[in-house]
Amino acid sequence: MRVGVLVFPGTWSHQDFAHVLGDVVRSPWGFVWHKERSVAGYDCLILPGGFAHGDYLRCGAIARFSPVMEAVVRFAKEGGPVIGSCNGFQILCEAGLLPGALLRNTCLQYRCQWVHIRTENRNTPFTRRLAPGQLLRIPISHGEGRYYAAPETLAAMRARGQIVFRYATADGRVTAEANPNGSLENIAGVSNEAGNVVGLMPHPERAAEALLGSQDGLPLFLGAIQTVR
Amino acid sequence: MRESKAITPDLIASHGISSEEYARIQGILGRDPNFTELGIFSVMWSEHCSYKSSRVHLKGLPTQGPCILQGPGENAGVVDIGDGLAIVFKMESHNHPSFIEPYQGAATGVGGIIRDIFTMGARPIALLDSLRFGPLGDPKGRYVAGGVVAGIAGYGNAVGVPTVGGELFVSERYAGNPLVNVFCLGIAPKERIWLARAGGAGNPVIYVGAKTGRDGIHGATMASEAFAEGSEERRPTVQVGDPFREKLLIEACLELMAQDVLVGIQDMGAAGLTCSTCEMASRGGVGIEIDLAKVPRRETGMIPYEVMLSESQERMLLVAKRGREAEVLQIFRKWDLDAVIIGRVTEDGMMRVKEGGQVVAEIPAHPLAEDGPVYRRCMARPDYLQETERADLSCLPVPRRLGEVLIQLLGSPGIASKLPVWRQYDHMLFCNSVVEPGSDAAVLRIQGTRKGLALSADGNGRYTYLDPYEGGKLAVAEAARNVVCAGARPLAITNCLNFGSPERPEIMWQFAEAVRGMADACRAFGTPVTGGNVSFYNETLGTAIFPTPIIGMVGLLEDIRHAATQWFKAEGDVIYLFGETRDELGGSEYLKVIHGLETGRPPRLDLDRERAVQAACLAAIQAGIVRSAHDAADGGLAVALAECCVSGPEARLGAIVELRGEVRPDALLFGESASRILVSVTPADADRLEAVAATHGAPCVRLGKVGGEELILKGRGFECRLPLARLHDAWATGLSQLLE
Amino acid sequence: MLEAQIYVTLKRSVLDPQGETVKSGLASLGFTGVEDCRVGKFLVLTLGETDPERARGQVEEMCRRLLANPVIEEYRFQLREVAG
Amino acid sequence: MLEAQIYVTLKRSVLDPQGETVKSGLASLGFTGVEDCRVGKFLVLTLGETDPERARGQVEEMCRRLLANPVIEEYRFQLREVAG
Ligand SMILES: Nc1ncnc2c1ncn2[C@@H]1O[C@H](COP(=O)(O)OP(=O)(O)O)[C@@H](O)[C@H]1O
Ligand SMILES: [Mg+2]
Repeated sequence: MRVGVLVFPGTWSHQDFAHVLGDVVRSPWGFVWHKERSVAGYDCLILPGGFAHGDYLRCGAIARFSPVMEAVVRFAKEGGPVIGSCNGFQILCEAGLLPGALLRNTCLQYRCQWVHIRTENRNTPFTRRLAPGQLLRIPISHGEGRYYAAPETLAAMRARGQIVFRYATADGRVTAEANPNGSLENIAGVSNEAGNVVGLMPHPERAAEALLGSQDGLPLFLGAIQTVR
Repeated sequence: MRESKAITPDLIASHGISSEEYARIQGILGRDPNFTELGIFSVMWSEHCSYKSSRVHLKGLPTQGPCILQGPGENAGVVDIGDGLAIVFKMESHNHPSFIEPYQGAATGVGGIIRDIFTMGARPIALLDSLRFGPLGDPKGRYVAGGVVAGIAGYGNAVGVPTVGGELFVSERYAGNPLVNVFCLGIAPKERIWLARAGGAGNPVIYVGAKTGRDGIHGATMASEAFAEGSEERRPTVQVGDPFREKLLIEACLELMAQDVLVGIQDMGAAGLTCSTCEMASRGGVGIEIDLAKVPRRETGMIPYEVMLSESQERMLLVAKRGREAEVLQIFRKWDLDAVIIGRVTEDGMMRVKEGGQVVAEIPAHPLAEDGPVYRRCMARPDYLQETERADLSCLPVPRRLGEVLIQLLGSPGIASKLPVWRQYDHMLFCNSVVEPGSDAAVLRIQGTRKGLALSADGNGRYTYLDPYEGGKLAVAEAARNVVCAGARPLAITNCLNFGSPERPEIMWQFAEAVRGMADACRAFGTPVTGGNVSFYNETLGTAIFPTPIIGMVGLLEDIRHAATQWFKAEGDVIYLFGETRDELGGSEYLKVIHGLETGRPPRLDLDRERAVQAACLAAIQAGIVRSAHDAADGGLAVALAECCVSGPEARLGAIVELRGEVRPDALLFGESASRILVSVTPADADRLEAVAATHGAPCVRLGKVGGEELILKGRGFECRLPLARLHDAWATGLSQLLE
Repeated sequence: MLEAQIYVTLKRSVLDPQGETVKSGLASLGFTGVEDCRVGKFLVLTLGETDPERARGQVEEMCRRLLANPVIEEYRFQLREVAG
Repeated sequence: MLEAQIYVTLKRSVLDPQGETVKSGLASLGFTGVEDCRVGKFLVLTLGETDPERARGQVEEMCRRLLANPVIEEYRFQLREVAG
C-alpha cells in the first residue's frame, strides 16, 4: 500500500501529508510531481492544499490541466481511492471528478480556524472508519470554500449520498452560524457517484496528533490504508 | 533621454546626495559619475541601505553569544538550537510602501523578509507581523489597516508560510504613517547555511525569478524620506507581489542548495540588482561584471539606470560554480522560472555594468557597499520631556465605576482580541503550531526533536516616547517575558527601529537612547541581537510617529510538552502574581483611554527583578506545576486577569481575586508596572510554586482562585463583579467592529 | 493584431457577496441609488492570430476550457483590431 | 433604468501576476498564440438614476472613490438603457 501525494507548483500542504503518512500512521508514500504522466505504483492519491498556480483565475482552474491529471482521472475512473483537501478539493471539482464548484467565502475573507464537521456518509474509503454522524474537530484554512452546485445536481447528490461532511456546531447541529464560508447546505465535503473520490475543504493532516489539539483527522488516513490492504 | 543626462547640482540634489557625499563619490571614482552611477550611489548610500545615521549607535548592541552562528551583516541572523539544526530569522519594515498602497505594500513586505530567510538556506516556517495604525474610527485608518492585514494574509497564505503571531496597536501618532514590521523565521541544517558572497573569478552570475520592470524605482530612497504633501504622486513606484512565483523560488532555491553547485546567493530587495551585485562582490572581496542586455525585462525601453534601480519583486542573484551552470538552469526550468547567466565574477573588485558591448557603470564594489558616509548626527533631548516627566498624575480623580473602566479597556483596539486579524492568516501550516495566536507567544514544535520555539514581537511606542531609554529596555523585557510565559528560555532577538527623521536632533536622541536601553536589556537577559532593520523618516508633514522599537524575540523549549498558555484551565486552581505593582500610571493604556492623556513616566524596569521573575516563572513551568502563565502588561492586572478568564479557545472561567497594596485602586488595577506574571497552579502545587519563587528571589503573592461565572476583583475600597459574558463581549468585539 | 476582450460573470443564480459588499460600500459613501451590483472578471488577450474567424474560434475554446467555469459562470467576448 | 458597465484594469506599468499565469496556463493548453494577457474586474451596476448625464457623473465619482484603486488601476465605463 503506497500513497501518492500530488505536488503542483504552489501546493503547500504536501509536506504535512507526508509527515502524517510517514511519522504518524507509518504508511509508505511518495510525492508525485505534476509534470509526471503516470501514477503507477500508487494505491491511493492525495491532492493536498495550497495555491496551485497561485489560484490565479479560479482555484484549481489551471492545475486541472497539469500533465498528471489525465493519469489521476484514469485512476479515479478505475475506482482508485482519491482524496482532495482544500485546494485539492477545488482541483477535483475543476477537473470534473467531483460535482459543483467552490466560490469565495461569503465573508470575503480568508478563514483559518477550527471547525466541527459531521459525517454524513460512511460509504467511502476515507470515511468507513467513522461512526454514523460522527463529529470531527478539524481546521479549515481557505478563502474560497463556499460550496455551490446547481439545485438539480444537489438534489441528485443528496439522493445518492454524495454529501460526505457538513459543518456543524460542537454539539452536532447543522446551523447557519456553524457555516464558516457560506457553503450550500453547510457542505464541507462531497464524493463522486462511485464514492471513491472524496473532496473536503478542511485539513485532516492538521488534526492527526494530540500535540496539535485533535486526532479526529486520523480515521480518514486509516480508512484509506485499510481499504487498499 | 539615454545615458547622456548631464550631472547638474539639481540632479544630484534630487537623488538625495549632499555635496560632501558627491565629493566622496568623485574620490572613489577618480572622476564624475555618469547618470547610471549616480543612481547606483544614491540608492546604496540612502539611509535605508547604508545605515548612515544609525550605524554608530547600533555598534553598542551585543551581538555575540555561545549559540550565535551569524550575527548582523548577512541577510539574517543564525542561531544554533542543537540537534544539528539552526534557526534563521530577521525582521523588516515596509512602512512607507504600506501607506501608499496598503495591500501591496504589506504583501511585498512579507515577500521581502521571506527571501532574506531562504536566501540563507533555511526553509521559512513562521511569520509574525507587528502593526501600528491610526485610529480605526477614521475611514483612512480603516482602509490602511484593512488593506495591510489583507495584504499580509494574501501573500503569506498563498506563499505558504504561516503567520503565527504578531501585534497591533492604534494611535493618532501613526495616522499619517502606519508601521508594518514583519518577522520571518526559518530552519536549516546547521552545516548548510549559505552566505551572500561571490567568489572564484570566472564563476557565472545568474539572475533568477521575475522579470524586471519599472516597479519601485527609488523605493530605497523613498524609505529614506518623510512624507510631504504630494508624495501620493510617487505612486508609479508601487510594486505588486506575486506569492506564487515566490513559492516557486523558495522550492527551487532550496532544491539547488541541497546540491553542490552554488557559491553564494542573495535576494534582490531594496535597490535590487545594484545592491545584490555590489554587496556580493564586496563581501567576497571580488568584482562582478554583468550585462544588462541579458536581464529579463517586462517592459520595453528601459534604460540601464532603470534596470539597475528597479525593485521588481521575487528575484534572486546567485553565483554558481563554473561548469555547473547546466545543473542550476535545469532546476529552475523544472520550476518554470526564468534563470539567465548575466555575468561573471572577476578579480578586479569592480562592479562593472555593461549594456551589450558598452560599459555603462564601473564602480569599485567595496567602497560602494561599505564606505558610504557615516554620520554622527546632532542629538538633543526633546523639550516635551520636561512636561511629561513632571506631569502630576496623583491629582487625577479615581473613577468611581472601576468595573466599567475595565470593560472599556478590554474593548479598546490595542487590548481587544486580535482574532479578527489572525483568523485571516493561515497559522497552522507545517503542523507545528502547538500554541496558536492568542496567547503571550506562539509556540512551534521542531519536527524530529523534542524541542520547541516560542516567538514574540513587542514594542511600546508610547513608553519610548515618554522615556526612550526605558522604552528600549521595556520592549526587550516584555518580549522576553512573553517567551518565558510560553515556557521557553529567551535565546536572541532581531528588531525593527521605527523613528522619525534622523536629521532632527530630538529624533536622533530618542534613537540613541532607545538603542542604549535595548542593549542594556539584551545584555542582562543574555539575548544577543542577530540583526534587524532601521526605518527612519516615519513622519508626515513634520509630525513624527512615536519612536517605536519593535523586538522580535526567539526562545527555546527543551521539551515541547512544557508549552504553556495564558488562559485559566480549571475551577479551583490558585492564582499567583510574580512581581509587584507600584504606583505607576505613566504611559498606560488606562491613562490614554480613560483620561485622554499620554504623559508621565513609563514604568521603571529593574533588570534584576525582571530576571528573577522570569527565572522563577520558567523554573515553575519546567517543573510542570504551572497551569497557565500570562504577563501583565497593557491595561495592567485587571486586564490580564480578564484575559486569563476569557481568552481561552474553549470554556471561559471566572475568578475571585483580592488585590492588596498601598497604591491607589486605579493604579492597582490598571497600572502597567513591569516584571509581573500571573500564574495559576492546582491547590496541591501552591507550596511548590512559592518555594520556586523564593529560590529565585521573585516576589510572589497569592491573589485568589479560579472559578465561577464572574471575575470578582476586590481591594481596599472597591469591589467589582463582572459577568464573564460581558468581559468576553467587550474583548471579542472591540476590534471586529472597527475592522469589518 | 487582434485583441479579445472577455467578460466572465457569475450566473444570476449564484450569490455574489462581493457585489453586495460593493453595493453597501457605495451606499455608505452616499451612492444610495445603486439597485444592484455584480462583480465579474475582465480579461484582455492580445492574439498573434490575425484572422478574425479563427481567432473567434480559439477564444471561444479558451473560454470554454479554462477561462470560465460553466458550473458557476457565463462569458461573452468581443474582438477588435489593435495596432501591432 | 440605466446600467453601468465598468472595466477596472491594472495600469500598464503595473505587474499583473495573474495575467502572466493565465497566459502560461493557456500556452500549456496549446494556445501558444496569446501574446499578452491582463486580468481585470468587470462590474455591472443597475442605477436608479434615469438621467444619463447625472448617472455619468455619479459613476465617475464611484469609480474614483471606491471601485478603482487609483494607485495601480485604471477604469473606464459605459452606460446603457435597460428595461426596468
Ligand atoms: N536595528 C538593528 N539592530 C541590529 N542590526 C541591525 C539593525 N538594523 C540593521 N541591522 C543590521 O545591519 C545590517 C545591514 O543591513 P542590510 O543587510 O544592509 O540591510 P537590509 O536590512 O536591507 O537587508 C544587517 O545585517 C542588519 O541585520
Ligand atoms: Mg537583505
